[in-house]
Amino acid sequence: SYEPLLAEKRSTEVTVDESPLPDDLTRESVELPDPSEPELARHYTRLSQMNYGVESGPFPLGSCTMKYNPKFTEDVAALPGAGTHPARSAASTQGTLELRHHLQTYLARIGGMHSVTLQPPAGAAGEFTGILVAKAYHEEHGNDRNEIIVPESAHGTNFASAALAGYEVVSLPSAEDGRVDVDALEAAVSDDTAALMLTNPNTLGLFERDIEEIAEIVHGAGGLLYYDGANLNALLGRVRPGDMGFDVMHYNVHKTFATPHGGGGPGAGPVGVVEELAPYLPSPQIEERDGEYERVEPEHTIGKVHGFAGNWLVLLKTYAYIARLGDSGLTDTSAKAVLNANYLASQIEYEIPFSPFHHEFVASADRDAADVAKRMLDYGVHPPTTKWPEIVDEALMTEPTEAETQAALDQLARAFNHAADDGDEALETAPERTAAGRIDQADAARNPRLSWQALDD
Amino acid sequence: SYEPLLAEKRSTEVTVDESPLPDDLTRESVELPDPSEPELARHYTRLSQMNYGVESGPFPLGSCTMKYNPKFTEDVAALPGAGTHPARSAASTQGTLELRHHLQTYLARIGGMHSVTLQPPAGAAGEFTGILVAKAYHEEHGNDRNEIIVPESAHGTNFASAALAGYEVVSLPSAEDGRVDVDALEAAVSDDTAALMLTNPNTLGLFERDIEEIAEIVHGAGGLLYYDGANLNALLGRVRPGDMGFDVMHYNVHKTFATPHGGGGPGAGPVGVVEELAPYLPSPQIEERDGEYERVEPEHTIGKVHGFAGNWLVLLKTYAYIARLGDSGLTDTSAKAVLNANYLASQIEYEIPFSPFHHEFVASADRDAADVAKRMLDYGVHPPTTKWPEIVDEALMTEPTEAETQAALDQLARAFNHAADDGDEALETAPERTAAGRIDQADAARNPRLSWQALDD
Amino acid sequence: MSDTGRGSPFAPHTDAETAAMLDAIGVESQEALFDIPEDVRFDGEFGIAPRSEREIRHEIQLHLDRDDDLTAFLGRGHYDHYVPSMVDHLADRSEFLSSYTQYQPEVAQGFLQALFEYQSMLVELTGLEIANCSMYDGASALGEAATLALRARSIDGTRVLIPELLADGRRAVLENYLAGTDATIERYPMADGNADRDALADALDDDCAMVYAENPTVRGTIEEGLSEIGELADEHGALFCLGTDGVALSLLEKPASVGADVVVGDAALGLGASGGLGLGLFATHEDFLRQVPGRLVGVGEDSDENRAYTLTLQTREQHIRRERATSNICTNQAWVALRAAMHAAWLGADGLVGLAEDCVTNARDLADRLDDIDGVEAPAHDRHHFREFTVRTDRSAADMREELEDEGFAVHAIDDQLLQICVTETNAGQIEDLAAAVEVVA
Amino acid sequence: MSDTGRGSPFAPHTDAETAAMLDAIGVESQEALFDIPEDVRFDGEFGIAPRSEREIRHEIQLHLDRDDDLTAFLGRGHYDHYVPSMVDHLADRSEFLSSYTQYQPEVAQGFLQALFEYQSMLVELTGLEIANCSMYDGASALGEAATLALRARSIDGTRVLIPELLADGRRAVLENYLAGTDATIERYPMADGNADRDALADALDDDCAMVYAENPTVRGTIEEGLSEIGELADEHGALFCLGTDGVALSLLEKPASVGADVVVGDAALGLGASGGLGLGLFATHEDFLRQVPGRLVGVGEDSDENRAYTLTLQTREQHIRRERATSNICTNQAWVALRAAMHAAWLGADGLVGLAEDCVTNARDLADRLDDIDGVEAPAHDRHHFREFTVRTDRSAADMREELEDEGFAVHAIDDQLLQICVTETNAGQIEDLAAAVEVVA
Repeated sequence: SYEPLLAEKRSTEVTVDESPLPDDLTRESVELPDPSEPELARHYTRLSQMNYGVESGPFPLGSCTMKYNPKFTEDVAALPGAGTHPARSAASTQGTLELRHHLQTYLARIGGMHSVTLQPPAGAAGEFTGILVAKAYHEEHGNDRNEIIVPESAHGTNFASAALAGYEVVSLPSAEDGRVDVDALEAAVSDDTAALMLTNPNTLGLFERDIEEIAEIVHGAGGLLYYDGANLNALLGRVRPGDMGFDVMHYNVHKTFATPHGGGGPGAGPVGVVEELAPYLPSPQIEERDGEYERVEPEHTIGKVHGFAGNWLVLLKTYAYIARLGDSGLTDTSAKAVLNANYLASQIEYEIPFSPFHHEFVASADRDAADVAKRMLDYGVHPPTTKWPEIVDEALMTEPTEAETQAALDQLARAFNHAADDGDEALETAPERTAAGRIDQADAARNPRLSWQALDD
Repeated sequence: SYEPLLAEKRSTEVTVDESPLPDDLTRESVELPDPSEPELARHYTRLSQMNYGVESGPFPLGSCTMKYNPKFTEDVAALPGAGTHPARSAASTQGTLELRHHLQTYLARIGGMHSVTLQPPAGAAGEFTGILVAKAYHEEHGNDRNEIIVPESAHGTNFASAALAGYEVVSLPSAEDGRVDVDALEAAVSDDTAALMLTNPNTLGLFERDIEEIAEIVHGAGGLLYYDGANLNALLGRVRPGDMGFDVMHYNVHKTFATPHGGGGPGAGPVGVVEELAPYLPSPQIEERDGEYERVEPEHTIGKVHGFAGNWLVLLKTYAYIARLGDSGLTDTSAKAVLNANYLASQIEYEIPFSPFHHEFVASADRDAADVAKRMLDYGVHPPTTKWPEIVDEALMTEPTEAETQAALDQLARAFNHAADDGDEALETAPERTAAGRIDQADAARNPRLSWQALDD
Repeated sequence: MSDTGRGSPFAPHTDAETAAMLDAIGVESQEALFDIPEDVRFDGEFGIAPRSEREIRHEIQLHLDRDDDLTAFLGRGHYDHYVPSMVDHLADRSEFLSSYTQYQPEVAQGFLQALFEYQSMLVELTGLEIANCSMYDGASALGEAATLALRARSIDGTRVLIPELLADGRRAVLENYLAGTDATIERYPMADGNADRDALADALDDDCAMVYAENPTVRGTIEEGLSEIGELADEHGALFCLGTDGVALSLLEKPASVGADVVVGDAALGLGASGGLGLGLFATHEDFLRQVPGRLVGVGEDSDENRAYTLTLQTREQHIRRERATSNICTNQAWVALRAAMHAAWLGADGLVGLAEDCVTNARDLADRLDDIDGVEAPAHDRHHFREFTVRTDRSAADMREELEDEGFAVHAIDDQLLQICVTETNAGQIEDLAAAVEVVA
Repeated sequence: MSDTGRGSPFAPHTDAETAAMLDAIGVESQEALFDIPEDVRFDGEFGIAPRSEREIRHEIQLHLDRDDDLTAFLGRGHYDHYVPSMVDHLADRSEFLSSYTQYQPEVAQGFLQALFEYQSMLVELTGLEIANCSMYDGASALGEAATLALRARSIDGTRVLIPELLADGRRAVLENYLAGTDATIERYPMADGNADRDALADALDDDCAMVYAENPTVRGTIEEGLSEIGELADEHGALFCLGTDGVALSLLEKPASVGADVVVGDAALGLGASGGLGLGLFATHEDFLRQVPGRLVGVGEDSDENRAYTLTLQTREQHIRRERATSNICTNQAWVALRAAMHAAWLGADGLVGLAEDCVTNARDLADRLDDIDGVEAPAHDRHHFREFTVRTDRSAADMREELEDEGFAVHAIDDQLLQICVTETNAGQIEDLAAAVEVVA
């Protein structure tokens, strides 16, 4: 399957000459593809056929939580009036503000937090926001702290977000059991510690059982505890970050609350904080007074992390999803996510060095994990995340999510097991049943061609 | 590619025992598939992947007019309030009635007719309606006529609709040039002739150049002239059925006005009539009086041909399409439909016995046309209509429509020509690149299994 | 793309391409391709201005805004059940929506399987062995049932008996379907909303081709003597045609178990209030296999001996059999059938039965509530009801209907002193509001 | 499917399946799989009642209905251009919408190609060699441009110069992006809506890392001395970052031709008014290739030597380079970029330029119309305008804004006696209505 580039179909160059502006304020010409609507429809239909989504089959990408995106949330976000201009006055958008306020409240309850901002437009933006809030808190309290501690198995964004906020990143090695090494943490904390960033269950799917002790250590040193919400979907209704001692957290709405990943966004990364940190949240917060909703600037706000009001339509889908599930559905979501991960693990012939895991597990491929992944494509499923976290040799980080049936998990297990049994050649030449064969990414990076203008073949 | 039946995935039998009704009024149990929404989404996504639509590629089915269905018409039909209950009062649905009235007017102008009913839910229902109108007209005028004349190359529905209305069908053979044999027509008409049904251009794409003489003959015998609108898309803006002498006609909105075929409906088959026939139209008609729209019962109405108000949402798409194109777009549509058919014909290595054709042509395969069609599937396009009309040996009835680009026509031509050049074995075993191999339809008919309950394999 | 007025926005040709193509054909101009005598040529204008997509959406919205914003408690054959979002999203995939009738099954397996599943669900719901892929609506399905009865070898007679109380649309369409035959239509009496079985027994004789009954009836009453009607029809060699709908089927007596030979009706699934657009159900016994109107999907094998789906028994159809076809139907409501199957599968047996049970309890609750209001009596018939019921009024029903419309509610006025009211899950939340309005106008 | 309250409707497990799976795992219960110490366990409730899909749609509609139905003439970085239906239908295909970042390119060729096409269109529009797959919005793109300037080896200095007149959101986000650096942000003066180039020349020195200017400016004026700004920045070794948008790019001076090193902004394509959700543009020179934040799609070959697309240069990214990454961005706005590319392709060069020209003439027409009204002067700046312009008012602008809201129109009040008004094709039809309302309140 091959689909020409739009520019290879039909392209028109338009000369800008009779514009309503003086010539010196305008460009000379623009060239863009100019297909008819029927051609465009076929173009994008064909491209979609060369793309794998959650509705194409199992998609057990560890730490990404590729679950079904309920269709009705799309319709809700497309309701007339769902997306107004963000500069509309509060008085004229009471309904929208009420929805935002409800969502703040829902998220606060789910996370055990006091206040929630909806502004960060993605999980990493949420991390950055949370760290800025922590920083502002420390500065307001005269604390001069320049380090953030991050377990080495943490998501790369943790490191990058802390660095972006101007912190030194202290990487914390794991203990033998795959969890935080409490002694190492004890050694790492100091007067310089602004915060520890932690996800729980961690990226091995293990619950940090020492979380109370960890919190005590960090808090004892005057640091704050940051919760990376990437794995919150494992714990819904069973334990809340706030109850574990976390001071600030972000929610990944496309992971926990099933908004679509969209091939890489838009997402949303609301941030929840305990009461002490609420005055530092971005501006504005939505508050209710006597049934009226207002945009309020928190006393010590860090300012803004998005030019407008965040990715509102994504947040609206989040609201709809939470409302659909309610307490019982949210609680069941985690139960079934954990059940599915454990069932799938029981059906595959791979070593899984660390357990008991929850919603995801990391198997060891015992050969090149990337090859295993490519071969799994040939068996009609999407492979797990590969080669990460590095604590497991040739890692296959696997998260089936609650949305899979037993039959789909069995299908996945067969793909895992066939790939384990296949010979080296089959693996190295895989995939062979996909729209493209194995792509040489190193070569593409050596000779970057990033636009059709850069192609001369 | 294979997708299990829904019933093979998961099925639940529910016992009806604690219903709010006495047991003797209820059934005992119901068993239905019970997949989760994620499973259903994958099921229908996979089924869609095993189906070819207009956005999958060229679709030159002769006489079916598979052109691009503009997306915005779908959104128009999905507007809140677009589909109210058909029993709503006229007073409370002035906007909807106004739209219906506008559409009646548009269609009347396009067909050169006096009045139009929107009620028939499909083209064949339109034929039936038109013939009933003609019948009622004759009855009202004391004419006892029991024959309808239909050219042998006409669509099968013409025969069936006339028969359903209780008429004897007189089949009229074609002249050597593929058109109506005027002498034969002259011989066929009589005091028994209620009407002649004709499509123009006919199914060979030929314009019935003798149409004025034909009309004179039929009218001279006291019969009416019925226009089958299947090929109206060739003539938009160049000649109108009313101007050619037709008294009654139907419009195929999914052919001429690009509403989606939906795999076999819903369609709509509005019927237009000259002034003399207007009193016989189905009830109600929408009429405007002093800016108010009313449902009116025509004086000698034939009654109803649909339980409610026809396929309204399809008609609304029709309205949107006509409004988008306007005079210039409608006129261009026919120009490009005819251009495309003639261009494609110029690029293929097949004999085309009859010309000059318009929006479609009938090529002769010179071997089994069905085999040629199956082989064309392997070249990634949909084949033309095969083996009909029978006046051409091993007919390939081809209608590319105006929506195809020159490049797509060239692709089609290559598929035609490759299939012509391929050996017998390649043709007989085709298709080999489709979701299913060649299906033995005769065998399926010999042993009809029409439900999953009838499967025991 | 964005401009209007220069031609069809859905024809892709640039001027250069048009010129090149004309050149390849060997003609001078597009117009030279038209072989139309000068004297019939149209040189006028339609007077239709092209508008942009945005303008049309706006324009149509303005029209629709002219409709009053009423809460409709309307039924009588067209029902507004909530259709889950999933149905729109999946049925709108262009591979389904923009495909044709499945004449090339090798590239239409998806739609064929979906229709096969639709047929199968209807087989389960009716208990009959055969269901087709759809009729236009309940009315045309009834018409087709009657023509089937007239041509079935096993059936004599030309009288078609229909209930005295029947939706006008169904009756009128049936009359037209029988206009080309020598059949006569006769109405049999009803007693308190249901069939008067004694009167029906009197009316029935061996010259009857078909007896038609409905469950629920047009007034929403649940029929209580269906087996008896089935037996009566059987005794006289008449076909027993039962009218119902897709939701009622899941709860009420199974048609096969009361002797129904044909089941017709509107699906009431897959589309909500849609201005009349619906889906005609048609199921029957395998005895009538070769008499069935419309499309049938069957199972066969492909060249690799894999299960494959195909349209089958097409020799019944108009495109092959022409004037001797079982029906003139060609385009049917396939896409709506796809939607109805999606809807039913989404509900599952549990959800569908639950929906049907709500149709009983919501109607009962609303009738009880209205019955407390002075000046109205509900339900007017002492029967069990499904979705809808009639209300006897002291005042003129037509006046009350109009006044209720002013209060924001649409109901039927079906007689001088009878209203009819239909409740589904989509308006059940406004039962109290309706009752309050009835109190105002009663 | 239809009921609520028994668990997740999106988890497919029947009780029997759950039991069988637990059995296969070898545990007694679902809860036994949770390895959570008792004392942190949550035994409360969220207090969130599950609702049906239908109920939620209704509930959210009721909320939205509480918003006043105003015609918005609002802009300042968020613009409501009409998005053709086609974009929704195709972008909503689940293969796009429910896919992940393209880490397995062999099954993501479609999205990768679409993003590659998006990058290419941005390359054409900016004249720069590299565009990434998206930033969150114009504000974050500006922030990322500043951090790029600070880490680019070719650039010294830490001062970042921004226009005195700038959307609050952009300035505030920029401040946060620079909070972790030693950079300082300084504003340079503006003259009659455009950059005061003399003042800017005075402010610029070799300790500047970046000069930021906008075209059009936040007040809608078209900048007249961009080349001069570009030269000034170049002279002092500072990066010249130009803020603009996807529509303006098609008509106004090409950024590369005025010496821009980075182009940022909101796309203004692919989404209309969306409560703030947008798409951040980011394009730059190939010199900065290894400093670019965000995702890049490149062309390579697959094992059959066919052209294939893949994410490339990922060693810049956080998931590989962690704290040394060029940015922390991971999830971006890929699906909006897909939509923007669809929208631009649908318009074509002709349509896009036409749309941009309408942005000039509509603003001019509306300003002329308003200027005739006593008590207001429009435009307040003697400049050419794009989409929006400011209006000097005799009365309090805040009061007038509020009164216009009562008349059904939303405009900006940006100063004691300045309104700002933005017009696109979606509200151009109401220019006269707005003018009439301004007459009432002026």
